[in-house]
Amino acid sequence: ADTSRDVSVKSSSPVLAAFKVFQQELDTRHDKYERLVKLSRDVTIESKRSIFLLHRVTSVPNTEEILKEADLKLDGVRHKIGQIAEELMGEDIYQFHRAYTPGIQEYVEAVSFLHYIRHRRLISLEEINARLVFCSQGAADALSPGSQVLTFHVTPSDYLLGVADLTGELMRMCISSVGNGDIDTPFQLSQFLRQIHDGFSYIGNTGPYEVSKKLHTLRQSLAKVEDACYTLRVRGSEIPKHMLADVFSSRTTLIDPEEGVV
Amino acid sequence: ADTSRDVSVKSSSPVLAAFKVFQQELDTRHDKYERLVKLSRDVTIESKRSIFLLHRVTSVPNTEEILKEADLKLDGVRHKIGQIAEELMGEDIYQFHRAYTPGIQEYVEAVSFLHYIRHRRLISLEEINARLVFCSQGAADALSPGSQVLTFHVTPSDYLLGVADLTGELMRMCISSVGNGDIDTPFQLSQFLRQIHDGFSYIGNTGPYEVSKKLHTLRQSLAKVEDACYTLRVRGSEIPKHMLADVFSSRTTLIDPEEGVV
Amino acid sequence: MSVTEMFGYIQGFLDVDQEIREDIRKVVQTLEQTAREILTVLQSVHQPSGFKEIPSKCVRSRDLFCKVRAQIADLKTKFPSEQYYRFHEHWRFVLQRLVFLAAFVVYLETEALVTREDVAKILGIEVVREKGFHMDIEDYLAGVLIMASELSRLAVNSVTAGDYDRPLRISNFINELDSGFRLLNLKNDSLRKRYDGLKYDVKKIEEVVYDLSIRGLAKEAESVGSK
Amino acid sequence: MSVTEMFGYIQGFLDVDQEIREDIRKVVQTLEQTAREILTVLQSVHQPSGFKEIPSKCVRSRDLFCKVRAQIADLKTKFPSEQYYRFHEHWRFVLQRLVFLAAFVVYLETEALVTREDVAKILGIEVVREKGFHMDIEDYLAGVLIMASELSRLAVNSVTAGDYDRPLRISNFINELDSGFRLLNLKNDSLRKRYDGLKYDVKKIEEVVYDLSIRGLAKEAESVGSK
Amino acid sequence: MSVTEMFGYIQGFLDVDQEIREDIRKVVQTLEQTAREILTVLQSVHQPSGFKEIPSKCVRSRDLFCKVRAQIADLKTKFPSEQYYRFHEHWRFVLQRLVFLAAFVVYLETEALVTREDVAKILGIEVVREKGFHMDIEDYLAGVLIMASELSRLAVNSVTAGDYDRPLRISNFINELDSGFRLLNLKNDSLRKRYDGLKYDVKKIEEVVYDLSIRGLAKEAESVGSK
Amino acid sequence: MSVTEMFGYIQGFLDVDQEIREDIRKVVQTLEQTAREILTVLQSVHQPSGFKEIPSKCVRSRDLFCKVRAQIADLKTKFPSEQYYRFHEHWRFVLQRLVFLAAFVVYLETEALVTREDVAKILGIEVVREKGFHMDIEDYLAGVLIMASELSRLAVNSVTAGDYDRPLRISNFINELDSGFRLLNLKNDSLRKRYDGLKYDVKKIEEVVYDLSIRGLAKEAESVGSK
Amino acid sequence: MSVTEMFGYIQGFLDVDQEIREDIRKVVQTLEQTAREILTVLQSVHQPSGFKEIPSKCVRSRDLFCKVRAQIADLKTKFPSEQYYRFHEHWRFVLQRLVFLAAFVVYLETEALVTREDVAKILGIEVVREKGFHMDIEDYLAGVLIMASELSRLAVNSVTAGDYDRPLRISNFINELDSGFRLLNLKNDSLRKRYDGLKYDVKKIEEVVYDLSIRGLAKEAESVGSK
Amino acid sequence: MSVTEMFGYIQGFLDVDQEIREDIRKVVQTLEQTAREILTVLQSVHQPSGFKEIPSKCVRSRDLFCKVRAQIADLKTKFPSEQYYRFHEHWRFVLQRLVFLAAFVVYLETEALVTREDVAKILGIEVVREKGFHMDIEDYLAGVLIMASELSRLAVNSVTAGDYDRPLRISNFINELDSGFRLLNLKNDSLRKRYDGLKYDVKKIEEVVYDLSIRGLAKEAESVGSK
Ligand SMILES: [Mn+2]
Ligand SMILES: [Mn+2]
Repeated sequence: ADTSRDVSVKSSSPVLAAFKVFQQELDTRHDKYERLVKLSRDVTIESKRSIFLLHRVTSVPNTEEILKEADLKLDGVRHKIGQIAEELMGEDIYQFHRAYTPGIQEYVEAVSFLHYIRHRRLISLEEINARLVFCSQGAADALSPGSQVLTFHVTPSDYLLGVADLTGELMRMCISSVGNGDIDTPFQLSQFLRQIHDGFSYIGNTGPYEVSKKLHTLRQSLAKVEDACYTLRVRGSEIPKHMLADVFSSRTTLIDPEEGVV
Repeated sequence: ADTSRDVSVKSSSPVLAAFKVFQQELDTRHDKYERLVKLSRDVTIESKRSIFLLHRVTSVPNTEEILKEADLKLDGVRHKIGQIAEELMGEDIYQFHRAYTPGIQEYVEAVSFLHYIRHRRLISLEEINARLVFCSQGAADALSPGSQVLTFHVTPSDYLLGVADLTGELMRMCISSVGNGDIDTPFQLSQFLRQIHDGFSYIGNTGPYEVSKKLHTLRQSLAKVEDACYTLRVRGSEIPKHMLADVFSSRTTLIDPEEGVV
Repeated sequence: MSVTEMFGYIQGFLDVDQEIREDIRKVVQTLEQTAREILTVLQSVHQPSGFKEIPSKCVRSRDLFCKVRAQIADLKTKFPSEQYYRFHEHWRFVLQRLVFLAAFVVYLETEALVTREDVAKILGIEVVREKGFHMDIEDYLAGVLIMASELSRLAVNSVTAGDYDRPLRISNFINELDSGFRLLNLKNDSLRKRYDGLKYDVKKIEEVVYDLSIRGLAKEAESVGSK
Repeated sequence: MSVTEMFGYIQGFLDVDQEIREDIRKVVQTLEQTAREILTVLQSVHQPSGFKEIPSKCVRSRDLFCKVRAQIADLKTKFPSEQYYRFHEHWRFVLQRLVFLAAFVVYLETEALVTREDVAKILGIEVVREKGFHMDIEDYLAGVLIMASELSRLAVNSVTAGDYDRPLRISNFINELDSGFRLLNLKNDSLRKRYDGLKYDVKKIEEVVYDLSIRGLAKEAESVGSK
Repeated sequence: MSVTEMFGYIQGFLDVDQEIREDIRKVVQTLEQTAREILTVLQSVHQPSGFKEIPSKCVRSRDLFCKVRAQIADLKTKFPSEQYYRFHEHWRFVLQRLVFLAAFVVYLETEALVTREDVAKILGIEVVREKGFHMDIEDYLAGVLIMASELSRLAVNSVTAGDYDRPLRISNFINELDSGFRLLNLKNDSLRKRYDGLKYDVKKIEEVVYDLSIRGLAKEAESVGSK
Repeated sequence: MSVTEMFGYIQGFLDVDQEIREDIRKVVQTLEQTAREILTVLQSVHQPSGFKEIPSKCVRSRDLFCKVRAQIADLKTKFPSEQYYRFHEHWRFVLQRLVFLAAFVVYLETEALVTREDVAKILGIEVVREKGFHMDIEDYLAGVLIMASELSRLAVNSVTAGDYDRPLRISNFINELDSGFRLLNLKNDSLRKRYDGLKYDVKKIEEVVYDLSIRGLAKEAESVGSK
Repeated sequence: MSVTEMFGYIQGFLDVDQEIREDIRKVVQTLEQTAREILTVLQSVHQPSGFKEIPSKCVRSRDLFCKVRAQIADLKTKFPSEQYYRFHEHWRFVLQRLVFLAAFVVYLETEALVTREDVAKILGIEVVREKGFHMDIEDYLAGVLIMASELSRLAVNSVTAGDYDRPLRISNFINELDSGFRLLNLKNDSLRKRYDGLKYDVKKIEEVVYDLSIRGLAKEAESVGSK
Repeated sequence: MSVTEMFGYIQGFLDVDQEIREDIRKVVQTLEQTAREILTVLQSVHQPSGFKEIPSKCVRSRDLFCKVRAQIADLKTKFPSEQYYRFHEHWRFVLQRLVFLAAFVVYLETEALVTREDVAKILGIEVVREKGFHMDIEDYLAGVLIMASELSRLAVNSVTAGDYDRPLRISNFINELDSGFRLLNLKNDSLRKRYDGLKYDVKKIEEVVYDLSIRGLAKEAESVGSK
């Protein structure tokens, strides 16, 4: 008799039939979410490794080689993002956004770092998205010219959050540059970081909540970079004029404090 | 001249050679950690689904069918745990423990739930571990009789944490049982839960830290189950004697309050 | 594009986003107001005197759902339809309440579970995501669970009002619902928590049925219970 | 096995675990004491007068490392060797300090980076995990980074003591180390944080070298810097 | 004005503020003491023997409210009346308790909801903010909700004491209160949370009525409900 | 005295302090162990079968309290008695648990509230601070509140075990306790929080008494309550 | 008055309150926008090239403060002026930012501390509470402390820009400010915390002055300091 | 004794405790005021002009310490002397500040580390706990560490003021202090953390000495260091 009550629910019940559909729908949704989480973790790890690789540019003679290697690594990451795009095909991307946002933010950080090193300017959201266009895998098999094109759109929020993290890497690069006797880069970086800082100040609390949290770290990074430039300047003030030409010919920025920097 | 300083570090440097080895060692370690995290997530999800499946036993006539289905599902989970064991072969398992402990705890929860439903008692750590013996994949290919045997050991802590979560599922089962007119199960469950509760009280704060956190939830679950038994008892006290035989013949436990329950 | 331009460009996005959210919030407030009105109408069924008036209360509620449909129609105009989940949190709460109210009306009218399709029709929204503003499945389920809890209250108050048959019918209905939910694999989220509450509703109703049956107040109880 | 027996059984495990940890804690305390003694010996190299005594200080430290080896030998007896990572947290901190001290002594003696093998020998432990109590790679790296920071301090104090060559040699050494670390992919953990600190050490030393070179106090500086 | 003069001047302001707060705190402590005394008097209504003594307990409470009025009169002298909201947090908690106690006394006396005007009179304060120390509306509502929870307890204890009519009357009263609150569009967080608690009180009382009705102990239920 | 001498001297002081704390920790661990043993013995009273064995369980607990007294006697030797509050935090938690256990035993034996004097005797400590290791008043109150919560659980389980009288007696006892606490002007945060929990215990037990009374299982309720 | 009427009446009050808050929020948002604009203008003074443009930046900021005054004038119309502290939390944050910006502009113009009177004038508000929307003293102090931290950044960037005199003047100014704050007996937690930050600013600026002075770049330091 | 009597009795105890705490808080406030005054006097030594006035500033501080002694004498009367640790938290913070101030005065006068005995004398308290209100050893150490950080600031400002010898003497003093602390086996968390800060002070001062030495401004460095 224990289970007698329940037997009255016939298995032919329309309620049960409906819930069987729900079951499948929910499982499908959760499975997709889980696959996206895994893809996102992969994207995160490889992006981080690209960033480590890029930090080597301050210590090697051949910058271009490293940039190419990083680009190759990021090609792999883009391939993974292509898989994310595949999963999201026909979906409302915001439904699964939480699953893959950490990976995308890290990718933005990596790709904007590479872009800064190469071009000394901030990559735009469009430039990032322009490289996230893929051929749908199904269509790729057919090799048809009209094969389906998949595009992945980084959201402005993810872009902002990635750029906020970028500032930490730029600060590291600045300190390394000083350590390696490179004097132009710190001043360039302080200018650039200040622009980003002012940009974030301008956005203020109208942006996503996580930005406000990262703002404090951004300020600290900026302070470190400004301190580094300050140090370069005060120590540069002591350089005896006669030593300039022969000893540190490359350190032109320090020649004459009165001329101003940049 | 920017990068001149660094060029002095020759690529033949023994320091660089050593660090190249370190690089590989660290990457290998992190990659393994990451693979274990992913396996653990799979184990968690499938274990959770087994638990949902097992909750259906209170509402269907054929319990055994569900138990078999759950066992089959858990075979899949065990296969995944086999892959974890494979990854850990020859490693210090505690080095990667944090990567896979959530999955293992959830598996303990699922398998002990199944065990309780079937045998009405607590599965032991040995019984759990006894089913986590695998043939190493490499050896399985060779089909040699002396193929390498892999064993996975659930730690006492993971066992405890899994059992602590089990109590939540038992509470749910208890409430469902009352709702389905099953009166024996709640009293059985309250006895069993009380034993587990007393066991945890006995261990107290000598166990892992997470246990103390779960103790509060355990107490609440016990209170819910004790309340359910209390309600069964007080409402049972009203039953008119003449109705007993014909109406609720199966509800023997309620026949005579004076006879005591258990 | 300079850094300043870039941030200006992003600020543009953020401004639009803020405005959309502000607009949504306003419509959602009107929806909440209407939902409270429908609830007030339906609450009277718990009163001893309210049982006879159930049909008329349902009619009144149906009228108010016209207002809901108009408000949701307004809501739809506030954002691009394919970005439903971007703003989901804003209306999630009220939509679940509305599903509950719709399901409750339908139950009172027909003693059957409203289908997702019917709810969608009552609220004037789509069933399938691809077609536009739709009935998210988890919100539908959450609304149904709120109704289950209301029904356990109704079972109790039916007895007070002297209606001894209704609890048995509610019991069967809720049991069927419970069986349905058992088929689902839920995450550890708010829906799971609500579903745990369903067990208590089932238990409460079972207790009511038991109380009636031991007092011989419900002959059907026996037949239902023992078959 | 009854529930009570089961919990008794588990309690047994936990008790053993507690005892092991208690034992480990005690030995680790003695290790910390010895580490502080070695540090006191080595700190004197920062004094102007201390530079001449470096060799004798190194000898004294080497003596104290005998004590370390005995204490670690004792530590090894406290737990099953294949469970190194179970108790890792207990000695992690002191082991990193000891790596730093060993690396510092070796640097003062030879101006070279101590290898993982050498550190292991100095501490009386294994290099490879499989062989027993070993030198975890991240702890080795952490210890090396602590030393780097000590070397930047040494560079500063060398100048105060009138030794203008040492900073240049330290600079070359630290640069090599920095190149090594750039090869690694670190996680966002304490090692990463320490490595970030290395950048400041490199920067500080570069500043010292710069100060010397613009004053013509270090002719080698030029040759190193410009090649 | 020099910086020093300016800061000396500012310190004067800060001192005044500190003193005011200290003074308020002291009076609030005496108010809390009196509130506890009133509560002790009223708690006895939950005792089986206490039901007969309700009128006398109300009289005693009314006496103690004289003390409350004196203490609040004292409180008013401690700060400029237009700065009510500057120091609101200090007395907010105790004032809500006092509203609860006043509302409870009035309910016990008349079985009706105390109006904000009446509470203000009982506490010796104003209704309208412009006139001085007044009855903040959210504090009034919070106090009423505390009373609702006390009434659900009273319904339970009435049955224990053999009074089977009171729960029905409480049920009607609480239902009316619930309808009233449903009219409100609450934003305030803590008030909203308290209001959510009201649903449980409603349900609890309905279950008490159910228990009486199924046992035939509440024949009046229907007649009361339909009037 | 040189700096080195001075710090050597200070280290002596610190060592003594640390040794004392280490010693205290060890004794406290054994106390916790014994407390857990007593708890295990007493928890069996919640078993349906346990009710008959209450007297024997009390006897067993009393035996274990001998062990407690010996351990506390040991604890006292670990530090100068006038430094009680210096090390208070070390034993505070376990002492509150022991007060709870002692109060629970005394309640099970006599159904009365253990006095501070009696607790002191059971634990082998002083009542008055001046005389030595004593029963801190807040710890005593905290222990009593833990017991109140255990009693509400006991009331529930008594009914399950078929003992319908005990809840009524517990109800009266808890009400008395509640009145007592209402006399106190608690400032202490953690104690205040625990006291808030008492309200739930009171309510819970009242509901048990209600359930019994409505079913005519508690005819004595009124007579007990009105004496 | 029926309960329904009463609650309808109360809803009126609540609606007014919510509308006021909604209105305030909107104006505060525009204020925040303007504050961010002023900040963007003033932040350019940290650019090496920005130092020459300080006067023009101040002029631009002064222009924007017109907008601020208009917005605050608007804000004042949103609520009765004697209820300042009821809604204080809404504008507290932005007002502190505006004080900072005003203080910064005044410092850049005159190298003096803005008085509370001047801030009030710049923002178009009152000094004395009795006269209307006024400058709360703690908000004034908080804004001044934010400026102190900005000045330590300015000292650093002045050097980078080749201006070696400014840091000395900033140092004297900050020292005077620190003395001023030392006169205050701060209780307010958030203000106290901000004040602790001032110590770091003082130290940071002293180190800048040190760096200049040891390189002979700050010959004026002594003369300024000793006047 | 009835429960009511017992709780009334307990309330007595609680009242006494609260009064004591209130009294202590008041005296501690006056102590904080005096501590701030002494700090203001001593802060001027960081000014370029302040160096000549150090002796007179010390004299003024010594005068203010008379006031401190009177206030502490007052504090002692507020509670039984053997309950020092019961109320320790109340004065701990201010006492550490006073130790810092006393140690700073003594350093400025003699360039030596104040002993615990001397601090006790300056503050008018005991060294040994048994004799009454005494100088807790951890508070003494904390105060000394605050002074170390102040000295690193003084070293920087000495250079600005043109005093190039003082930094060298401070460097030697701080190194000695560091050695002293290295003898200690610190467990205490907050003290350990402060001690970690000492490393930064040591490093900072070494860098000041470096700056002097590389510019030939510190010829005495070596001779001082080698004595
Ligand atoms: Mn990063
Ligand atoms: Mn679970």
